[in-house]
Amino acid sequence: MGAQPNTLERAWTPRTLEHTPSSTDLVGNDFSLCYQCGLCTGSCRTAYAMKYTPRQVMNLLQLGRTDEAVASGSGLLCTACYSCTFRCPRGVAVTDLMAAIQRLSLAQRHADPHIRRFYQAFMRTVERHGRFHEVEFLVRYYAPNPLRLREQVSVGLTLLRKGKITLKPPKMQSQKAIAAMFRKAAQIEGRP
Amino acid sequence: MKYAYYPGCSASGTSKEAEESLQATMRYLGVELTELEDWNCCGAAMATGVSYLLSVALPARNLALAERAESDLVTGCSRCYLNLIRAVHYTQHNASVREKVNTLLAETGVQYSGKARLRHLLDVIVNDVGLDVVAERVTRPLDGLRIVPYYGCCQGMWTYAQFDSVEDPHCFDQLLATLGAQVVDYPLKTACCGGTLSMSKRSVGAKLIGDLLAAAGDADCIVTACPLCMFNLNSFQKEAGGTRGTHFNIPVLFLTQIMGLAFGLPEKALGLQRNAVPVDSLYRKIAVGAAVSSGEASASGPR
Amino acid sequence: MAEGKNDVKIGVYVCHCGSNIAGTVDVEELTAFAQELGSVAVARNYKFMCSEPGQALIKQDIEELGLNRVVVAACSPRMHEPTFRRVCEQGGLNPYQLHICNIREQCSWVHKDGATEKAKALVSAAVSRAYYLEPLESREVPVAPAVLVVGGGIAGIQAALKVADAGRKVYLVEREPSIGGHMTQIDKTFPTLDCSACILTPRMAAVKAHPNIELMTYSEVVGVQGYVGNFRATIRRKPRYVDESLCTGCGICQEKCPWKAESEFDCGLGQRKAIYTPFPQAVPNVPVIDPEHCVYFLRDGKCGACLKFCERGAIDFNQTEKMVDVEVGAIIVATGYDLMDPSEIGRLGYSRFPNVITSLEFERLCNATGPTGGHIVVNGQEPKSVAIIHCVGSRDRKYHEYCSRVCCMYALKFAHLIKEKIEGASVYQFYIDMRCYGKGFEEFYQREAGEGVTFIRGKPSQVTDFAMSEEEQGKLVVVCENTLVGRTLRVPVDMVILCPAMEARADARDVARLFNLTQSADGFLQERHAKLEPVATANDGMFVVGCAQGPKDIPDTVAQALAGAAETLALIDRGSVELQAATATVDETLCQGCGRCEEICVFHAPTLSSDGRLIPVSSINEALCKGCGVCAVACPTGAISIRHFTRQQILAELEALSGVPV
Amino acid sequence: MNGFEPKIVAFTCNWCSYAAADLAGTSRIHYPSNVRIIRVMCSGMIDPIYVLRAFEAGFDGVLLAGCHIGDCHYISGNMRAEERTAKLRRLLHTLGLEDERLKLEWISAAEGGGFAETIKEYVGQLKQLGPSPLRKEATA
Repeated sequence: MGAQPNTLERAWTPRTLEHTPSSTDLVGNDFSLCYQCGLCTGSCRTAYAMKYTPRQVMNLLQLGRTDEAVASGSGLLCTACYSCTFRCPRGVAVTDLMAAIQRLSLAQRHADPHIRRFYQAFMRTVERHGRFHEVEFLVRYYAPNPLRLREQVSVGLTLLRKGKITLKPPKMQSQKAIAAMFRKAAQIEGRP
Repeated sequence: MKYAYYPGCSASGTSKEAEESLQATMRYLGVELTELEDWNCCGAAMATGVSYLLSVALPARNLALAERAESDLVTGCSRCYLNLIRAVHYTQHNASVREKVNTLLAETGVQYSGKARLRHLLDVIVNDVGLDVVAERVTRPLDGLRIVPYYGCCQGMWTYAQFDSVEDPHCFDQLLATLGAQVVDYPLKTACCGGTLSMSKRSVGAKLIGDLLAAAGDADCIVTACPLCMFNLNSFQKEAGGTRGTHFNIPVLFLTQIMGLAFGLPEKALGLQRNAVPVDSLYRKIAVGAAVSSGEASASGPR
Repeated sequence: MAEGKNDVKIGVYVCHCGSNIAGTVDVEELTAFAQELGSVAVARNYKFMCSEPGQALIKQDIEELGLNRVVVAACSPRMHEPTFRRVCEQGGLNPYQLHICNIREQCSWVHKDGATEKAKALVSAAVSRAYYLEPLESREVPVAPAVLVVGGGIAGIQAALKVADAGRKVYLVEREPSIGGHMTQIDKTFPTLDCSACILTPRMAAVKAHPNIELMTYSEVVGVQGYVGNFRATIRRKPRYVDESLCTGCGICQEKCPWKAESEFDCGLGQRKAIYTPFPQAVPNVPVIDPEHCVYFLRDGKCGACLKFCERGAIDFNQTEKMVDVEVGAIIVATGYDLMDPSEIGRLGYSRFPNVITSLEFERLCNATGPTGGHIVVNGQEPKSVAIIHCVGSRDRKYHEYCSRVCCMYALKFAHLIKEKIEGASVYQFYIDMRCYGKGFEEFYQREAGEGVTFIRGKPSQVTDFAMSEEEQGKLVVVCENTLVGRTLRVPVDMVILCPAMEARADARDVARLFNLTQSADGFLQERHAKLEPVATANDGMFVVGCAQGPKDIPDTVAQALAGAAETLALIDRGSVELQAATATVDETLCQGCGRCEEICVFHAPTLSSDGRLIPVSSINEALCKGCGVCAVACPTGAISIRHFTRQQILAELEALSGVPV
Repeated sequence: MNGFEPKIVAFTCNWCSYAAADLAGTSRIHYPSNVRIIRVMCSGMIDPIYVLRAFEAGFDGVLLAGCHIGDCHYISGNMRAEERTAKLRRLLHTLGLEDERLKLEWISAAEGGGFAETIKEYVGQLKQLGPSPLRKEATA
């Protein structure tokens, strides 16, 4: 019993998967149960664009080559639709594991800066207001190179014209508390 | 029927029309929704990318609020629903998660014990209100409208809600049929719309959306059970067309918008003027259809 | 106890077991310690107590020192209790006055420090328990020299024939109108490809012809009482509405019957009449009338074509169900399996697309006696490309965790049959792992690979008719990751064959309850020991064989069936069975006749009887009692106790244990 | 707790848990020697009296072990044991004994390691808990 650490324990060492749930935090089984049937990949709409398919990512985790999975950026393409997790014949929490990989990629410099900023901008906005605020989000998102804002112009304008987005941020009472929650989480998960 | 109601961010912003129509139709059906006081963002698909704990705690806080209000929580957004049901499930089945999440919630002065029951709007309409009642309230049957029911991928987690088959759901089809529409058998009914990839990774997001729109063929419109899907399918038809060298121009409505139409509610109340892709084409069709069928519609009415 | 305190003479024998015990436990110290314990006449230690000289030592002491209790401190009682009981008996001591003290498995092998101390505690506990041991007599009861076989599939048939050949009476009960089971529906059998019917039907005929076999088809066991060696089973014989003794099986009735229904035998792919035999070679070759579809029953008295045309006058619409009781010494349960309904897995489109079929349906399509006369056609045409999907509901936590063990092989067989029957057809095997473990299996696998079958390693996520390209138009598309390349494939085909899991019968729970058997987690009936008692069950005299016990192929099924036959023969040929001696007893002076014991005992051993008494008292049928002690604990007045596990004995052991410090 | 060694008695059913203990032995999986095993035919045979008397006699913990639900050699003896343990707990509670002091575990004949783990774990738990209040009386 538990003589030498299994691939799971090795893969979850702080160095390789920091800011991620420990295996016990996952609901569903860890990747060591994966038998590489590929049902996850077959069920995944974005797998075609991934360097490593979800199944291959599970395999890399099994081999303890987490860094490689992280570097591939495959996690960044997961839309968290949970089809893989729902269907997995071994009950592996594939989506949460992809999310873990995603977190690690985002925590690293070489992650696609575009996507990286997207996540951070979104969460920062929520941290500040407790709710999402389109305008502030877009500003944060495109701050570094406003020119790219062009991408969203057509959408943005429609939204404005149709009166769906407003300049004034949403109001809720517990904004401060939400921010505190964010700080606590960072503290527990040992994030900067 | 009384519920605590969780609008979610996209419903109160980018998909206002969903919210407006939802309020209007629910009022019309006698469903009492009290907006959850001081609700917060569920974290969408973003929270998991930054913090596992927040991805559970953010939705959990809303459940805790509902628990305090001692009522079931209803949401019309599948993405929010997914995050919420995920939080229910994870806190239920994992003590260590529950504990950590509650330490976070303590910061906001609430705790979640798993009492509050979570419901999806579709669930409420089909099972609490009941299709028979819906049928009774139809005044403008959608005869001749060929509609694509797009459930969206967030079905995936519905398995925990247990009110329809996850692999091959039907409640939405039944609902639309009840409204008199001709329901198109849609092969991608539970395929993911790509969520926020449409913004963060346009090349991929647009392709996913393109496939969905193409699969709708020559249907009159697509109806979604999720404001976020609705936003995607509506707002990126140009980009989506680009990925396959075509032009899309198909109206995409939220489920309560189409219901409202069948109930004969005023277009403004349903926020139809806000839809990115104009829906006028539908009015014409229904008007025609109604003229023809109104006679036997009332005759064959359940009452 | 008859004997007074000083009459108790206990001998304690400490075994070194080479160094297994002596290496960790100080046997000398232990022996000395034992010597000092009350009522201990002698304490010795020896290198190997189970050896001849070791045994002799004990015998000798019993004879010379007049020991009347023996405590052996050695290995687990599960190991050598029988050995030392024999020793006691040979020495002239009642075998039940022995107590084994486990100082190997549960002491010397699992502890370093404190082993000797623990050993002392265990020995002193053993001694104080031994003090209260009482002599027991194990009784013998005669065995009814007949066997009941439940289920007439290949397992039941083989078991019945073997027992009958040994000259014993067999009652073979089959639920369906004919024996034969699933095997009759199968076309060819892997890996030898010999025709299933060709090897099975002679056996079916043999069953019918055998003087020692009483065949009851269209019948079900509805009740079982009694115990090993003496079971009484009640069998419900459903009305056939055809007199078996008169019918010649000429078939005119089926010919003339104007009313049709879906054929169960052909998995609903074909039709049968309202009066029918499931298939031509049915045994018995006597039709049954299905009242669900027979117009004579539906519109009372109308039709009756069969009645008119039957020259023998065998048709009897007034038949009613009959109950038959049989006395048997042993029962073989061979109730088989169900095939999982793949429509549960919506994404594979089973009930949605007519050209998605199950393996069993394909067997019928392939079979010359099948609805298409053996031509593989779906939607009216021959498929030019076929996908075979493995592990549908098997090896999948959401359905069945286990492997169904036969699919890989019959999938290969299918590939062969398709290629044989359809010129230039392409066949795709969607597998996770190929499991070809049996004799000649791997060779068959190679052969199929050689025949140009395409193997795609991956579990398909979807079967859809949604075409995304020209070549996909009007086809079924199997979506799957080719895991060996790491890319998602879309494979257009004309037909999809699913290999659904073999699962426990829908009524397995009822069967388990009826025969008092246990089910394993997967729902199949459970054998007593996975390795050493593969067909025996927790219930003495009951045996489970074939797929009722778990998924298996024909060779394994037959092997089990014959094992079952051997077990039952070994049992009934002994002529008598020894009954468990450590049973419950009732102290009638304490019993208040509350009946709690009667309620709680699943073996129906206790019964309340008030012959002449004011209040009834419980009495135990020792033949039925398994000595589990559930009643003893339940008894509010403590009137019931379990021989060899009396409260006195266990409490004595407990007290002594607490005496020695940790 | 300064070197407190809890005294544990385990009632194990002959078919599963006792066999598991044997398996732990044959596979040489070591565990603390604090436990004393009493073999009964079935967990359904364990009389509440035994448990009460065990505490009276100064044991710090009592372990009842049987086959997993569904595997009982006597069909449902272990279910009876489960019911009784629940009742017994309430009683022990009124006697001022902590719930942990009475442990019910399903350990199959195949779970030698599981048996050892259970004991290790349990010894740890009881060390945390300290000596049984009744034991103090017993020794006092």
